Amino acid sequence: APPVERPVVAAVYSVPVEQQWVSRLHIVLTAAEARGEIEYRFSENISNTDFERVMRQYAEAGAHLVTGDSFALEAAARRVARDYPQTAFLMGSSGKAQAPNFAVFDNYIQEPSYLTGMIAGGLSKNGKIGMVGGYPIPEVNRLMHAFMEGAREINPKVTFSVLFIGSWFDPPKAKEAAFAMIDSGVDVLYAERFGVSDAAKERGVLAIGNVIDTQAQYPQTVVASALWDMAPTLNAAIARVKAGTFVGEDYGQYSLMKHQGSSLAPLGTFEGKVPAELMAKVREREAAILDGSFIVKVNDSEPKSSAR
Amino acid sequence: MEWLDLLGQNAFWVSLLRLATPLILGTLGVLLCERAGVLNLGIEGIMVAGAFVGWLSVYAGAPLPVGVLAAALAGAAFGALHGFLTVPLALSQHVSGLGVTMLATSLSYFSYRVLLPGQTTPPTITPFAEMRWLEGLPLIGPVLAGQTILTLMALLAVPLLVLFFKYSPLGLAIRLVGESPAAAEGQGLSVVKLRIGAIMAGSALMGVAGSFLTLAAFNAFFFNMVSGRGWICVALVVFASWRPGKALLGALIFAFFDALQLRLQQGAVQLPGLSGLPYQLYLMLPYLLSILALMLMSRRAAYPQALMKPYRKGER
Amino acid sequence: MLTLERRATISARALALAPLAAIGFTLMISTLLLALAGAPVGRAFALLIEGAFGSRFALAETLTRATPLMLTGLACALAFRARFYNIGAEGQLYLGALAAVAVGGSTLPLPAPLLFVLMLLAAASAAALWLLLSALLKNRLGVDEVVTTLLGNFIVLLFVSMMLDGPMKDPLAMGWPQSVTLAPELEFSRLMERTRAHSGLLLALMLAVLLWLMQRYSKLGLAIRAVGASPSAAKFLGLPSTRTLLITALISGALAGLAGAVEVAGRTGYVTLEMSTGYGYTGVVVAMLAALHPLRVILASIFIAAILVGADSMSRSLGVPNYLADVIVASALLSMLVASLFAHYRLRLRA
Amino acid sequence: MNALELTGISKRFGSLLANDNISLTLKSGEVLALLGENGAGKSTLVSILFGHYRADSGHIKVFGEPLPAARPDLALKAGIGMVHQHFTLADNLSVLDNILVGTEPLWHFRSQRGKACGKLTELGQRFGLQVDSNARVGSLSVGEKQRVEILKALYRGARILILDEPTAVLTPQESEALFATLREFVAGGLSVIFISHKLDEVMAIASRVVILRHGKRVAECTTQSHSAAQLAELMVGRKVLMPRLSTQAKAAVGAAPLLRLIKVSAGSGRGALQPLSLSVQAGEILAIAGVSGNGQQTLVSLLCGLIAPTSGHIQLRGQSAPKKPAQWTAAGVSRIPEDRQQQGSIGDCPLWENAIAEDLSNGAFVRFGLIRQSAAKRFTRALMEQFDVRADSIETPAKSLSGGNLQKLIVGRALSREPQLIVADQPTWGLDIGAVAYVREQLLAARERGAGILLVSEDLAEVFALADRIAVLCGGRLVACKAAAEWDLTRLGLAMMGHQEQEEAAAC
Ligand SMILES: Nc1ncnc2c1ncn2[C@@H]1O[C@H](COP(=O)(O)OP(=O)(O)OP(=O)(O)O)[C@@H](O)[C@H]1O
Ligand SMILES: Nc1ncnc2c1ncn2[C@@H]1O[C@H](COP(=O)(O)OP(=O)(O)OP(=O)(O)O)[C@@H](O)[C@H]1O
Ligand SMILES: [Mg+2]
Ligand SMILES: [Mg+2]
Repeated sequence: APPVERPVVAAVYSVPVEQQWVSRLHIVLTAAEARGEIEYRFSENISNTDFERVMRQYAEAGAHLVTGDSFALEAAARRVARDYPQTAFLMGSSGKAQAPNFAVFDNYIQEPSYLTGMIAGGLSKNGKIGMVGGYPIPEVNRLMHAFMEGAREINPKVTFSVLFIGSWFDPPKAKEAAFAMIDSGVDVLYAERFGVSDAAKERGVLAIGNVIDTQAQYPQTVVASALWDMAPTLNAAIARVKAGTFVGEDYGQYSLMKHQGSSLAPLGTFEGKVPAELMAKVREREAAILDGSFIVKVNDSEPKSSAR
Repeated sequence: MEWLDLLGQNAFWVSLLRLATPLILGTLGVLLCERAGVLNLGIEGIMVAGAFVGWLSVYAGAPLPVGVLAAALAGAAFGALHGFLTVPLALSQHVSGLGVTMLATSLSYFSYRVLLPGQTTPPTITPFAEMRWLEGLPLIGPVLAGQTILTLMALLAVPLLVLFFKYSPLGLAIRLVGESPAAAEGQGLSVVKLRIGAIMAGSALMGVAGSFLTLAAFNAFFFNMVSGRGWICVALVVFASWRPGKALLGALIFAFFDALQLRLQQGAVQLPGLSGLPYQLYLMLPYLLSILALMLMSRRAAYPQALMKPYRKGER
Repeated sequence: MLTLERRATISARALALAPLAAIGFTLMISTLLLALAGAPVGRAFALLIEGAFGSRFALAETLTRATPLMLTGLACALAFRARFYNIGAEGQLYLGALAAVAVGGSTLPLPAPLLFVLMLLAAASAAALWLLLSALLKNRLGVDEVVTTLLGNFIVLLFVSMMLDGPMKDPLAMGWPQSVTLAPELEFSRLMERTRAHSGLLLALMLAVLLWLMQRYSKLGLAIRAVGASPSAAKFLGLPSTRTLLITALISGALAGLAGAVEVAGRTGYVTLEMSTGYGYTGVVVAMLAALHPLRVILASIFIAAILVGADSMSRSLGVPNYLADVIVASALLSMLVASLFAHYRLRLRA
Repeated sequence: MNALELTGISKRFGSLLANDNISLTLKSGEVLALLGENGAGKSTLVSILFGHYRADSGHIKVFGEPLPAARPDLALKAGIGMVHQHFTLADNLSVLDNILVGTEPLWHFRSQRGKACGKLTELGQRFGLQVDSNARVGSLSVGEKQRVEILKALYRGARILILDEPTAVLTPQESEALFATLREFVAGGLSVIFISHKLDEVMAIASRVVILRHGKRVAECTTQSHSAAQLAELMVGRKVLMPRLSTQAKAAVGAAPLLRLIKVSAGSGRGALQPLSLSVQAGEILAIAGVSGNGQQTLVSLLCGLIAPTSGHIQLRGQSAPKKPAQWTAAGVSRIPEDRQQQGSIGDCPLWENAIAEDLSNGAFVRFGLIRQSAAKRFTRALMEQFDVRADSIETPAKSLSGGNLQKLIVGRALSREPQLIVADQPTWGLDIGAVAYVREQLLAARERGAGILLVSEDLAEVFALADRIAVLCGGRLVACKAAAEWDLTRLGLAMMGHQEQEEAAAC
C-alpha cells in the first residue's frame, strides 16, 4: 500500500472499551488521534455475528489500518483481510500472522505476571493464593501460569485456588467468588476481573493487578500489577502504515518487557512495605528477563486449583 | 473443608443472601406482574436500566436512597410502556417484553456512552454499607449484618406481599384480574388500571433489583452486568407457583447452589464426586438443581388463569 | 378517550402501511437520540435503508442475518401455536451447531453429500431431543416449559463451553475454545460472490412453506392448533394431545437445531461460544410479529434483520455510539407491533 | 319513575347487526322478560346495559339519570346487578373472594372477610342459595356457580337485577327458590330483567315480555294476555310443538345391554361416584336426574373416556369399554358435553374444523394425514343447515357464536355420526324453544333408529318428555331407577334431594 500522511485507524472490539484488554488499545489510539497522528474510529461490543461485517465496512470505507480482538473469529477476520489486500490488519489473535497484510499481536505480558507472582508468593503468609478469572482462554491462562510459576519460585509450597465465573462482565459475581476464596483462607488474590480487588479491599487482603494499574482505586490492596502497554505495538504498526511498509507479521514481541510493551507496575503505596530481600529477588529476575537470560514460559492450558 | 462445616459458616450464608437479593427482588417483581395476568420478559432490560439509573443518580451526587428510588422510577417507566402495550392494546406479551428488554438495555448503554464518552475504567461510587448495627441480633444477626439495607428490604417485601395478596382488597383485585379479567370487569374493577398498576409496581421492584448490583453488590456500572439474572427470575416465579414465600425459597435455593459452586469450583469445599470437574459443571449446578427441584415439587400449581391471555373489553 | 374498535374486515391498506408507520415512528425516536448525541440528523433515514438494502453487500448482510432468525422464528411459531412456550431456541441452536460439527467435522469416510445430509439430521435431532425432554417434563410431571427451556439455554451454553474446552476443542485453535472446522465441501454455497449470503436461506424458505402447508392442510396442523387453543376441548374431542405436543416439540427443536447447523455451515465454519447473538430470543419476537404464521415469519425475520443491519451501519456512518442501533431495533420492533394492530383495529376518539 | 330506559340502542359486530335500534323501559317493581331465539341479541343488549359492550348508538337512563356508556363500575354504582349467561368467575379464587372483590375500597389495608362471610351466609339462607363460601369456585358444579353469580349481584344490593338465562342449569327446586327470591325482590320495589328460554318460567315470574328477533324488537306483550305457546310463536315466528316420547322402547327384553356399568366407582372428593351399576339398552333413553354436583359430571367424564373408573368395569356391547375419548367415538359413541365452551368446542378454530374435530380418523375427512377440506366444509355447511346453526360463515371462530348456536353445532356434530350410543349431558341447555324442539326430535329419532341414549339433565320437563327410564343420582349414589311412568314430579324431586324409598335397589 502507498504511504499515507494521517492514516485512518478503525478498531472493532467485541467487548465494551471499559474491558481491560481492549481498553489498552483504545487508550493508545485515542491518544494518537489527540496527537493528530491518526484518525480513529471504533465500534465496541460487536457481536460475533456482526464482527466480520463491521470489519468489512471499515475496510470498504477506506480505513488504512483495522485492528481489534478477533480471537473467536480468526477465520472470518482472515477472510476479510484476504478480500482487502490494500488494507492493513492488526488483530489480537492467538494464531500466526498471514501474508501479505494480516498481522497479529496478543497480550504477551507473562513476564511481569511472573514477577507479580513472585511478590504474591513472598507476601502470602499462609501460602494460599486465589485466582478469579472470566473464562480459561489462552490470554488468561498464560498469565495465570506465569504468575503461579513466579509464586512457586519464592514459595514452592504455595497452593492456588482457581475459579472461573463464566462471564467477562459480572463484577458482583467475581467479587462474590473472591469473598468465597477469602473465606477459605486465601490471603492474596490475583485480580483478573473487576470485582476481585473490591473483595480484597473490603476484607483487608492483598491483590495483584493484571493488564491495567488499579492501585489508585485500591491503594491499600493492590500491591503490584503486570501492566500491558499497547503503545509499542500500535506505534510500530502505525509507523509502517504511514511508510507504506506494513506486512503481515507477528507483533507479539512488542508486548514484551524489553520493548516496554509490558512492565511491573511501580510499587507505589506499597513502596517499602514489601520486604527488601523479596524485592531484590524480583529486580534480579527482572534484569534477567530484560537481558534475555531468563525466559518465562508461555503455557496456554487451563490452570487448575491445587488447593484442598 | 467439609460440606457440613460450610453450613455452619456465617460467611457462606452472608454470601448466599447477597447472591439471592437481586433474585428475590426481581422474582417478586415478575410475580406481581404475572399475578395480574401479564408476563413481563422486560425484566432483564429493566434490571439493566435500574442498575444504570440508580448508579448514575448517585454518581451525579444524589444520596443512595434517592438512587434506589430513581431505579424504581426507571423500572416503573418501562413497566408503564410494557403495560400500555400489553393491556389496553393487548399486544403480544412476549414481544413487548423482549422489546422492552432490548429498549431498556440499549437506551442505558447508549446514555452511558453519550454521558460518559471518555471512560476506560468505569467510575465508581460509594455503595451502601453493611448493616453492622444488626450484629447483635440472635441467630440471624451476623448474617444480616453482612448485608445492605436493600437485602433487608427484599426480605421484608416477601411477607408484605404475602399479606397484601391475602388480606388487602387491592391484592385480591389484582389476583382477580390475573384469574379472570371478565370477572373483574363485572365487579366494576378497571382491568387496565389494575394491570398497569401491578406491572409498574412489579417493574419498579425489578429496577431496584438492578440497582442492587450497582449500589450494593458493586460500585460501578458495567455493560452486560445483569448477566441473565432477569431470566432466572422469570423461571423462579414458575418454580414458586406464583407465591411470594416460595419465591423467596426459590431464590435462596438458587443462590445456595450458586454460593456452593463458587466454593466447590475452587476446591474450598469437597463433596464426594464433585471435585475437580470441568468448571462449567459447577456453573451449571444452580440451573440443573432448580429444574430438579421443580420436578420434585408437586407443581401442577394453579397458575393465574388469565396469564398471557390478552383481554380486550367487549370482545369474545 | 381513545378506544380501539375492531374493524369489520382486515384493512389491506393498513396492513401495507404498518411497516412504514413503524419506521416513521422509530425514526422520530432515533432523531431525538441522534440530536442528543450531537450527530447530524438529516441523512439518518437514507443511511438506514442504504445500510440494509442499499448495496449488494448490504442486501447480502441482511439476508445472512435473516436466515437463522427465520429458522428460530419458525421454531417458536410452531411451538407457540400449540401453546408450548419454547423460549429455548437459543440453546437448541447451539446444540444443533455442536452436533453439526460433531458429524461434519468428523473424519467419517463418507461422500460429502451424504455427510452433509447426516450433518443436518444430526443437528436437527440433537436439538429436537433436547426440546423433547422439556416436553416430556411438561407432559409427565407438569414442569413448566418456560422454565425448563429458559434455564436450558444456560445449561446448553455451559455444556457447549465444556465441549469446546474438552473433547470438541480444535487442537489447532491455539487454546481458544472453539470446535474443529467443517470441511469446505460441507458448507452452504454462496448466494452472491464475495458476500456472506448463503444457500441456508433457501433451506429456511423451503421449510417455512412446508410448515405452512402442514399447518394448514394436515391433520397434525389441526391438532397442533386445537391443542394450543383449548387443551380441554382437544382432550374431550379425542385429539392425541400428548402425541401432538411431543411431535410439536420435536419439529420445533429440529428447526432451531437446523438454525445452528445453518450458521455453522453457512457462516462461521465452526462453533464458538458467542456464535449466536440471541437468535433464539429474537426468534420469539419474529414468531409473534408474524402472528405465528409461517409465511409471515419470512417477512418478519427480514424486517428485523434489515433494521438490525441498517441501523448498525447508520450509527457507524454517523459516528454515534453503536448502541443506538439496538435502540432503533427495539423501538422499530415495538412500533411495528403497535402498527400491526391497525390492520384489525381502528382508533376512535370519544367524547 | 322508570327504573331503566333504553332508547335506540344499536350494536354492530362486523357485518352483523346484533341490536337494531332497540328501545325499552323497565318499571320499578316489575319483572320484564326478554325473549328471542338464539342469537337474537338479548345478551348483547344487556351487556350494553351493564357496560361490557359499548353501543354504536342509543342511550340509557337509570332512575332518570343518564348512564355513561361502557362503564360497568358506574352501572354497578347505579344499582344494576348482572348475572351473565356464561360465568364470569375466577376458578382459582374462593366463592367469598369472587363475591367480595371490588365491593370494598381498594386502598384499605384489610378486607372485612368475617363480616362479608356473615352477610353472605345470611343472603344464602334468605334466598335459598347456599354455597360453601370457602370453596374454590373451580371445584363447584355448574349449578353452584350459577348460584355464586346470583349471589354476587345480591351481595351488592342491586336495585335492578339482570339475569341472563339464570335457570338454565338450576333444578326446579332451585329455580323455585330463585323465583321466590325474585318475588321478594320486586315486592320491595326492585326491578328485574329476566332472560330465559323456558317459557313456563317466564309465565310464572314475568309480568311483561319484550321479544327480539334478528336484533330487532318485534313485539311486546303481557303474560296475562298471552300464553306460553303464543309467546313461542311470536319468538320463533311459527308454531312450536315440543316432541315427546310416544312409543315403547323397542329393545327386546333380555337383549344384551349396549352399555353396562358394573359396580363402577370413580373420581374423588365432591362429585365422586360410589360404586354403581346401570345399563342402557339399544333403543331406549335412560335419563339421569339429579341436582348438579352429585356425580353427574364424573359419570359423564367416565362415559366420554376422560377418566377411568377407580373400581368396577364398564362394558360396551359386552366388550370391555375403551380407555380414550378417541376410542369411544370410534366405537360408535357420540358425546354431548355439558361445557360447550371448554370441552365441546375449540373457540379459536373455525366452525368447520370444530365440526370434524372428532372425526380425524375418518377417511371421509382425512387422507394420508391431510385434511380433505372441501369434504369437511361441505359437511359443515350441511350440518349447519340441518341444525339451523346461525353464523357469518363456516370460517367464523367458534367462540363468536352465541351459546345456543354453538350448542346446536355440537349436538349436530354428535348426532350426524349416526351413533349407537349417545351420552348427552344437558343437550338443550340454553337453546331457544325452537332449537330445543329440534334437538329433542333428533334424540328421539336416534332412539327410533335403535341408538341407546344416556341423558343427563336437570330439566325435569325434559326428563319426563324423553326418558324411557329415569335414574336419580344423589351424593354420587344411584338412589333410584324406574321406568318413567312410575315417577311423578314430587317423587322425583324427593329422590333428588336424597329421600330414598326403602325398597329401591341401587342398580338399574
Ligand atoms: N363480542 C361479539 N363479537 C362479535 N359478535 C358478537 C359479539 N357478541 C355477540 N355477537 C353477535 O351478536 C348477535 C347477538 O348475540 P346475543 O348474544 O345478543 O344473542 P342472544 O340473543 O343472547 O342469543 P342466545 O339466546 O343464544 O344467548 C349474535 O349473532 C352474536 O354472534
Ligand atoms: N365475536 C363474534 N363475532 C360474530 N358473531 C358473534 C360473536 N360473538 C357472538 N356472536 C353472535 O352473537 C349471537 C349471540 O351470542 P351469545 O353468545 O351472546 O348468545 P348466547 O346468549 O350465549 O346464546 P344462548 O342464549 O343460546 O346460550 C350468536 O348468534 C353469535 O353467532
Ligand atoms: Mg342466550
Ligand atoms: Mg345470550
